[in-house]
Amino acid sequence: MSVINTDFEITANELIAEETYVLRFRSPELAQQLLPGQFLNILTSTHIDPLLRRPYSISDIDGDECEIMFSLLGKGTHALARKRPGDTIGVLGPLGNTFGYEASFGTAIIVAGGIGVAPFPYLSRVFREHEIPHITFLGTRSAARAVTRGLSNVHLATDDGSAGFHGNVIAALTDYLDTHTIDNPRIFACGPNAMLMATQQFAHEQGIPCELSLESEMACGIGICQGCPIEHRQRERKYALVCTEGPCFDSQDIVFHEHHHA
Amino acid sequence: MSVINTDFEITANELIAEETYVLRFRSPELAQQLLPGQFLNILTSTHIDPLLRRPYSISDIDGDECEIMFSLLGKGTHALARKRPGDTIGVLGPLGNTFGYEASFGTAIIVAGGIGVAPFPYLSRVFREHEIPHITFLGTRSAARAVTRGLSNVHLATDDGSAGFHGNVIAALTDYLDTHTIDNPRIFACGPNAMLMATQQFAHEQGIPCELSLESEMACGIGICQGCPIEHRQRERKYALVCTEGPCFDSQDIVFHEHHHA
Amino acid sequence: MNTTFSLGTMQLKNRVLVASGTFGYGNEAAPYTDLTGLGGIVTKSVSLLPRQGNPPSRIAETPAGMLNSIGLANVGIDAFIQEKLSFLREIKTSIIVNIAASTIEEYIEVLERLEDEGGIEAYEINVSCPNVNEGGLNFGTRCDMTENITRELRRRTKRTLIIKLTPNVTHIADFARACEAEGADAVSLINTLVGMAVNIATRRPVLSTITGGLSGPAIKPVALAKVFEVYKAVTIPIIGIGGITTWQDAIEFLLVGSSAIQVGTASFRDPDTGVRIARGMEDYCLAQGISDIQELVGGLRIDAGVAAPGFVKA
Amino acid sequence: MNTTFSLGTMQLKNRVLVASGTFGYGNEAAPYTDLTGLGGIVTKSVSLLPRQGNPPSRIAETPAGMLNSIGLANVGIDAFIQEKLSFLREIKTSIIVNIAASTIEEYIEVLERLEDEGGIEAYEINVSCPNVNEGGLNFGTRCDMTENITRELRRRTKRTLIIKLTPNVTHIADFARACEAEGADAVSLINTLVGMAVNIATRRPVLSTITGGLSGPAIKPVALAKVFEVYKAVTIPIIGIGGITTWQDAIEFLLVGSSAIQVGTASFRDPDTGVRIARGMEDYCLAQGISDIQELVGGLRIDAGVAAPGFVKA
Ligand SMILES: Cc1cc2nc3c(=O)[nH]c(=O)nc-3n(C[C@H](O)[C@H](O)[C@H](O)COP(=O)(O)OP(=O)(O)OC[C@H]3O[C@@H](n4cnc5c(N)ncnc54)[C@H](O)[C@@H]3O)c2cc1C
Ligand SMILES: Cc1cc2nc3c(=O)[nH]c(=O)nc-3n(C[C@H](O)[C@H](O)[C@H](O)COP(=O)(O)OP(=O)(O)OC[C@H]3O[C@@H](n4cnc5c(N)ncnc54)[C@H](O)[C@@H]3O)c2cc1C
Ligand SMILES: Cc1cc2nc3c(=O)[nH]c(=O)nc-3n(C[C@H](O)[C@H](O)[C@H](O)COP(=O)(O)O)c2cc1C
Ligand SMILES: Cc1cc2nc3c(=O)[nH]c(=O)nc-3n(C[C@H](O)[C@H](O)[C@H](O)COP(=O)(O)O)c2cc1C
Ligand code: FES
Ligand code: FES
Repeated sequence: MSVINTDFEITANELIAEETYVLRFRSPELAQQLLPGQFLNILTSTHIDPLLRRPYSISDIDGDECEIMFSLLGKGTHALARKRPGDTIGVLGPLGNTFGYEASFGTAIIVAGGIGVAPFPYLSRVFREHEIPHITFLGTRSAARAVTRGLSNVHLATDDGSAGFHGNVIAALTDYLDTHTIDNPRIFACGPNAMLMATQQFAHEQGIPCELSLESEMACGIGICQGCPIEHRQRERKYALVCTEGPCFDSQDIVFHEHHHA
Repeated sequence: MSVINTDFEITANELIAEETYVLRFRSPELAQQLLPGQFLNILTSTHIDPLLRRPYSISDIDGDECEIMFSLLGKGTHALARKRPGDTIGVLGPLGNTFGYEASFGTAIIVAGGIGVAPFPYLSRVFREHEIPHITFLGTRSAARAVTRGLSNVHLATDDGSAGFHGNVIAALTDYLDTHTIDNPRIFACGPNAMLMATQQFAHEQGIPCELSLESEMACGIGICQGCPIEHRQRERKYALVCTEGPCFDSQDIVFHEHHHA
Repeated sequence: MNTTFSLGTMQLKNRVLVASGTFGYGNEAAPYTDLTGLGGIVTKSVSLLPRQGNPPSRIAETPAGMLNSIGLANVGIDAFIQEKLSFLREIKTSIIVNIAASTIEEYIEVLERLEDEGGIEAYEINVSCPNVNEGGLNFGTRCDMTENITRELRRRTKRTLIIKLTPNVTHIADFARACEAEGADAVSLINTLVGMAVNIATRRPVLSTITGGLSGPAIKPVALAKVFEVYKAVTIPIIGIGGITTWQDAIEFLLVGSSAIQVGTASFRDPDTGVRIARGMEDYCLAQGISDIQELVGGLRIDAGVAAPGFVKA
Repeated sequence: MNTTFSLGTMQLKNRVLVASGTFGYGNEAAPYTDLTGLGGIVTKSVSLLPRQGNPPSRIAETPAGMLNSIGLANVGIDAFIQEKLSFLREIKTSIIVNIAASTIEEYIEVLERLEDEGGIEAYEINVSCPNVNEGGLNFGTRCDMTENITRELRRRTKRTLIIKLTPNVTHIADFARACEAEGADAVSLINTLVGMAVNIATRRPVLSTITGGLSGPAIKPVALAKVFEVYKAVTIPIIGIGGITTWQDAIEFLLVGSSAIQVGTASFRDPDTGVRIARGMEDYCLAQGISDIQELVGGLRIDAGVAAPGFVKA
């Protein structure tokens, strides 16, 4: 394995849903190494402001090309949205651990909220390739923001009821399980903290194994700043680092707090 | 007269000589008001770094379109060079005074050094329109950096001798005057401070009326920061402000100092 | 929605002022913004005698900030009264005259000259000037001197008296407490941080005075921390200053305890910034159903049990 | 071209170190850069007992800078010696262990434990920690405490002793003088500036500790001014820190009086920054015909008759 810290040429940057983009760049080395759940730390601009890189999940791999998916929020994503094919971005990676898709389970339940869908096209591809049964619950604010490409067996839930289930994604999942049985399930979740907390509680109550892909502020992405702690039940010094020990954690190990609602 | 502080759409941004660009935007209001010698204060980027606007001379007017010319130096010019047609720039102006082209004189001698050529296509156009005789001495590092478009009767001087006179622009002018007589001349000069100092001395020795278009660091361009002083012989409180009292000054009024060599 | 605010004897129409030295005497920026949209204008520092200011270079851009060493260039109190005040008086906004001096006597003299003039609602006292009597030592970095200036000036005016504090001290709260004790109506902070830049090609300082004052977005986190420190120490109103560029920045300053704010460096990037911020704050309050913006002042929510602020936990 | 530099008993191969808390214990960044290209590695602050650090959020981006409140999260001296030192020892570069503590006794104990270990060439003492005995007052903002720490540690080691100064004081030169008087081999500066940020949506401080430390390019002008102030006050070497991102920044720090520099926040943007800067400085010296980079140290050119620096001439 070799780590990469290089500028890559952008091959595509498309608006694929409301305020949501997929950006591709060519890097055979990264394409070969990256596994579902890992992330890249990306320099969104050569300007000194924004100063820090931004972490993005690897969203999919297509031959020699890597894809990330982002939705507009602040400085970094606005800078990314202005990029055009031929421009370059600085990429550092591969970073972080992977989803535990090699664990033994019957059916994968993917739970994605908003741009938390980003890592799942790649995970779904791996599931399809290994013929692992999986079902996807995707929650978004509205139909216009839903990104389903690369996913399989999608059940959409929208906050405004503009498509699919009217309500949040955990309500949709609960509703589904009322009428369907899933054999030996395992949950893979990524999304806003409020959703992850609900997912954690749901998985706990139902006794379903569950992993959460967490977000955190990150300055370095490689373990040198100690800026990305999450309270972890198995750690002697209370916290694990999301960047090097995560971003994927066993749901049972994670302790959320008040501020995670923010 | 009405002042403008607006974003305009860029209609062209072309490399016209080594590291030198001409950028155009459409603004009928500015095109109607701007006079030769005036400048615009330009927001080169929406990022907060670089923080301050950069002043650029109005280089030419073409119908409803305004042109500026810049050469790559630091953050601002690199940001400008990345702009493409359809992008916008923030423009504040018109600012500053004009060249004294309405003064009475026989022949105008334009002396330009490097990107100091920027204001002269417009001044030359006005001279041509009013049939005022003029001759242009342009000094650059090398032939590849010379921008002659929009100028008339150009005598090029290059530091490396790659074209025209081998040496600096004042040497070229001196050389020319050895063999030619100019009737009732008036010098209009713009360029690096070292060149302006030489021009000042030359004009003084030859007794030729001369105006200098000065550069200065500028934070505001409109007289509210007091950041752009130049020592001025006619001012009670020693300094004049380049942004509101200039940028064009009678050469006799200006006192240069050591630091201007920098 | 109530945006007004009383500060001493002054009534501000909104919470947004433009900072001293970054807006001239109002007339220069008039073509670029609607001055009546501002809560008030703080003038460039006025001194007893005219000052030519420092030689160039006086300014330098730095990452997300700038350095200045203008050297208090100003027309002096006589010319200020004769030439600048009439324009200022006509503007429908509050006028705060910022005073700079090198001795206490000079502060007093400038203030007394202004007391005879109408149209001035407040004084802001710039204590970040070298004190000639004390060998150039900054008034603003000595608590006793700040105290003396406040006492002497308070005695001589009923107009609103604001002391502008420098951030270049270990415990800014001590200075604010001294101002409060001596009867200041408010403190404003922060003035610029001492900084410098070097031109490596010439190996010379970029500024003619070697060091200068750092301002702009770069210093906003420092300014917020200083305002919060002062807010915990005094009950008089605080006017927050430092890197404010957007209405969101202004709301941050209100939450940590500022009753009003000043826009400085941002006016150089866009002279309309102050008015835009005032409008943005009003829209925000309307959208949030806030009936009096005063609700936001000091409204920072702090969870029980967090570490006492004030020291760096690096 | 000579890039080496002796500091006390330590011989640095070049002038570029990576700063404490911004490069872990070396191993984390090893895949991203050639550690042997660095003049030295300053470790994350080590304390007597392991520290879990502050709750999230610990960091926040600010304009051209960042805030942190890591809370000195570290493995503690035992685990440091057992788990981290062996990796560090193998790297062909100088190792400087940064020590943090809340009492003088604790500083002494950590230092004495390290004295028994090989492979350590210097100590850097982080005095910007709240002193538990003095009710949380920062050691680094009290000159007498800085003096005591230096004296007690100097007595106990022949290794190179560097005291790392905080910029959050009125007169940093006083602190540097105290360190020099008590036998420190060098001072390093600056540590972070106290700063804060507010999330206006939640109305809460962004950092769990309310305030934190500001670092990055935003603070470079402040750091340069502090180094220059100290350079005029002491003769021991100064290690300059604060916002250094490019080799040009490093040269600025040398010119104002730094004998060496540390790269902090910039390593987060690119872990290879330190090595790139070392290479850039070397290329610059070659291009300029500088045979010993020491020529640049304090090489700032100042014209006769400029105003005495140190006060803001705003
Ligand atoms: C491991 C990991 C993987 C990630 N993967 C992706 C991904 O695939 N796609 C993607 O779009 N993003 C992803 N993120 C988030 C991403 O790194 C950025 O935080 C996000 O794109 C916003 O960046 P910005 O510069 O636009 O906003 P900023 O300028 O950083 O912030 C703008 C505002 O939004 C707030 N904010 C910042 N981040 C968040 C957040 N996550 N939730 C709510 N408010 C926030 C800030 O406090 C600020 O007020 C990931 C984060 C982590 C840690
Ligand atoms: C009235 C006026 C009119 C101007 N007209 C033009 C114009 O038409 N075209 C044009 O290209 N420029 C013009 N300039 C200069 C312009 O405003 C910028 O200073 C220049 O483009 C560099 O900006 P930057 O952001 O790229 O460099 P910066 O990032 O500002 O600076 C990069 C480096 O170059 C140095 N530097 C900055 N400016 C200069 C300079 N002028 N000479 C030498 N070194 C410098 C800085 O100290 C720094 O080290 C004018 C200036 C004034 C005051
Ligand atoms: C160019 C310039 C000139 C200034 N002149 C003065 C002054 O005359 N008197 C004063 O009290 N403050 C002066 N200041 C300080 C500002 O009023 C303000 O306190 C400081 O710049 C911080 O705010 P900002 O970051 O919004 O600019 C000046 C600042 C700048 C940038
Ligand atoms: C995330 C982070 C953690 C830090 N931890 C420490 C520390 O443990 N000990 C210390 O002495 N300084 C610490 N510092 C301060 C840096 O070493 C340095 O002095 C400061 O960041 C200024 O340099 P910079 O602007 O290059 O980052 C830390 C800084 C940051 C940003
Ligand atoms: S982001 Fe720096 S340690 Fe995790
Ligand atoms: S640039 Fe601000 S006064 Fe001239």
